[in-house]
Amino acid sequence: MVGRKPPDHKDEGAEAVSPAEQLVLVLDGFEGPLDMLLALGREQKVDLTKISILQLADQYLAFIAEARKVRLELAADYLVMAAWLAYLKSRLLIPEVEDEEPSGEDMAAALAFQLQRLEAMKGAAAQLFARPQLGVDRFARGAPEDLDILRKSVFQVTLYDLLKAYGEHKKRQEGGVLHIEPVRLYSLEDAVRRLSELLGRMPDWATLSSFLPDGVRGGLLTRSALAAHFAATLELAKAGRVELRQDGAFSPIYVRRASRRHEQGDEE
Amino acid sequence: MSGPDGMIQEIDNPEEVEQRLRDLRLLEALLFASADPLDEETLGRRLTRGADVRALLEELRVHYAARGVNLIRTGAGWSFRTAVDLAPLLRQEEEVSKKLSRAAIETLAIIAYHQPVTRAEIEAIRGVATSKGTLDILMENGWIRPGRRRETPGRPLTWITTDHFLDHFGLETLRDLPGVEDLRAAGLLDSRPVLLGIGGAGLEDAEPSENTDDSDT
Amino acid sequence: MSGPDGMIQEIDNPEEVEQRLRDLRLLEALLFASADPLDEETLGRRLTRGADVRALLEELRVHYAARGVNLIRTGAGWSFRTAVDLAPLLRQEEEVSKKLSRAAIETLAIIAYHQPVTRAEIEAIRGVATSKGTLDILMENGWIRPGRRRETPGRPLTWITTDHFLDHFGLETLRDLPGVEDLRAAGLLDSRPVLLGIGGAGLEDAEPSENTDDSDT
Repeated sequence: MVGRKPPDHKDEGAEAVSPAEQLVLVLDGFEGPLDMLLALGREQKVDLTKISILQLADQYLAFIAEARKVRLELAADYLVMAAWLAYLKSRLLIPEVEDEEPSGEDMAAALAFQLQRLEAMKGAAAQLFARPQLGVDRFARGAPEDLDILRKSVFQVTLYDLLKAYGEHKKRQEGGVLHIEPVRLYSLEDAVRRLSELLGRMPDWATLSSFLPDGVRGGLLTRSALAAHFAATLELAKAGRVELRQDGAFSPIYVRRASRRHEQGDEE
Repeated sequence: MSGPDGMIQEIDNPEEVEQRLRDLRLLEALLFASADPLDEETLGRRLTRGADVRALLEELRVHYAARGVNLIRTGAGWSFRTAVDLAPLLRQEEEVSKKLSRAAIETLAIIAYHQPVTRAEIEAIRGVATSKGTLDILMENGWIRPGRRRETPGRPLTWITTDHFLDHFGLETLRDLPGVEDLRAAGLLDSRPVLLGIGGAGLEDAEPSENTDDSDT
Repeated sequence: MSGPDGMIQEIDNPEEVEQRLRDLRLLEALLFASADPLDEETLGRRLTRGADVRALLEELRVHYAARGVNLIRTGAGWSFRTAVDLAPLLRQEEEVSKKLSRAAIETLAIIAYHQPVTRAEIEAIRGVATSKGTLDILMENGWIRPGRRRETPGRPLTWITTDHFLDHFGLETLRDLPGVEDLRAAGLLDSRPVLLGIGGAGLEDAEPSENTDDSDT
């Protein structure tokens, strides 16, 4: 499942940025997969009630495939949606069998309904905010005279104040017992073990980054994985098990198995 | 004004006329003085005993209908507000209102149209988890508040809009929400989650909200 | 221009009449919405070019003279004020609304969430001593009342909230108070320690921020 690329690919993102960036830009505009589906659906330029779910699924899957090609980190729900759509597609394409599962058509109809409902709410939101708003288009008395008309109780405390106070109290309380979330980092030991395993299968120079575990791209975990693997190569080079090469500052680091093979490992 | 001018139909005796006039002026002053809407009960307590608050308010409303300041009704309360058609002339130059996020705007619309609605339902409709701070902002603006708990497993909290929401958007009642009847007729105000696989959190409708929340951190 | 209605004295042409009416309405709205008195120069800048501000203001003043709200001129400018003769009727109870202290709000919240709760327990929860006045204030306002005595040594008094508490905060039952997890979800209780720039595998920096929030596992 490692799926390493053949070595010597300039995959360190130097060139590949622009499509990735584009995709990031696109993704940035969406409030989740359903929102994105809706936007794709609108491109079909048909009434949402007549939308082709099959076509929509294809568009979405193509987008996801593209995103993965440029190694774009996708939030889990985008992938869940992709899996679901792929399943839906298969249900739509394969003749229906009698079982208790909802039919492909039912599922497609349900999705279409969800898109319509989301669209309706977006429309409603737009209409709502197009209304003249207090303090923007319509104004209340600018200099209210304090007449104590409303105050049955003298103190002005709203439910919000009350909840906020309790929230802050709880926060302080929890602050007393500091819960530190476990930090998920890639350990040096793991990296050494992993590299040792992989080295045997690596005939020639390969970039360090191609050794990184799949599926942890982006974020702290990746950075720690990179750091751990780098440290591991130093460790292994010291042990005489690998050779390292770097052509210039900041350029990719290459690794290969040491040519003189005295595999007596741990001398540390 | 007061006094027996001895003409035209006076069913009322002079004293009543005077009282009515005083009540009208008092209503005007009360409503004018307050920045927030006042309900009929509160107003009634300040008037002559037995005064027909509603009728007096109607009279004022008609009087002010054509003027630069109108008497309008939102939710349970009445308030003076500048006339809507003057908005372009009054609008402040600086965009005062801090920009609300798209998530917040959509969430507010969903709460307004689907209320009472649980967070899980909101998430099912939007297809994404509600980020922290979204409901917070809406509540801080005084537009939403917690409603009753839903009597389903987990007893999730529901959210509803406030009277201030109506006031802010100049709505008399929730029935005046733009397009609400059409949406209802089209069946689009059904807030149940429809599909598995969409809007992860939306599926946990039946579950105690604790679960979704905890995973948030 | 428009129709020759052929009656009554029209010195003004219809367009002028309309303009004048609009200026009057605009004046009304401006004066109503302004927090401070406005001077004629400021007002003039908002009206139709060449409008006679003084004359228009005079007209408004006369119109409002007999009403519950008067247009008055003070040193700095013009403003609407409630009619002086109504003052005694307007201020019935001369109570100034005060802000409730933070300690009091917090104590009230703790009683609401933990009731029935003894004073010692409140102090244990808050971690500070409760001043005598705090509970008094809450009780005077009718938000809390003594509940049953706890059947433990010393039989301490417990405190519970009242129906008026529910009323004041617009709650139907105590069960409608949002739970701690609801608060957390709404963003009112973001208890993540500050040092968490690290940690939580969900912090992908490549992600659009909106998404990370939403999808935060």
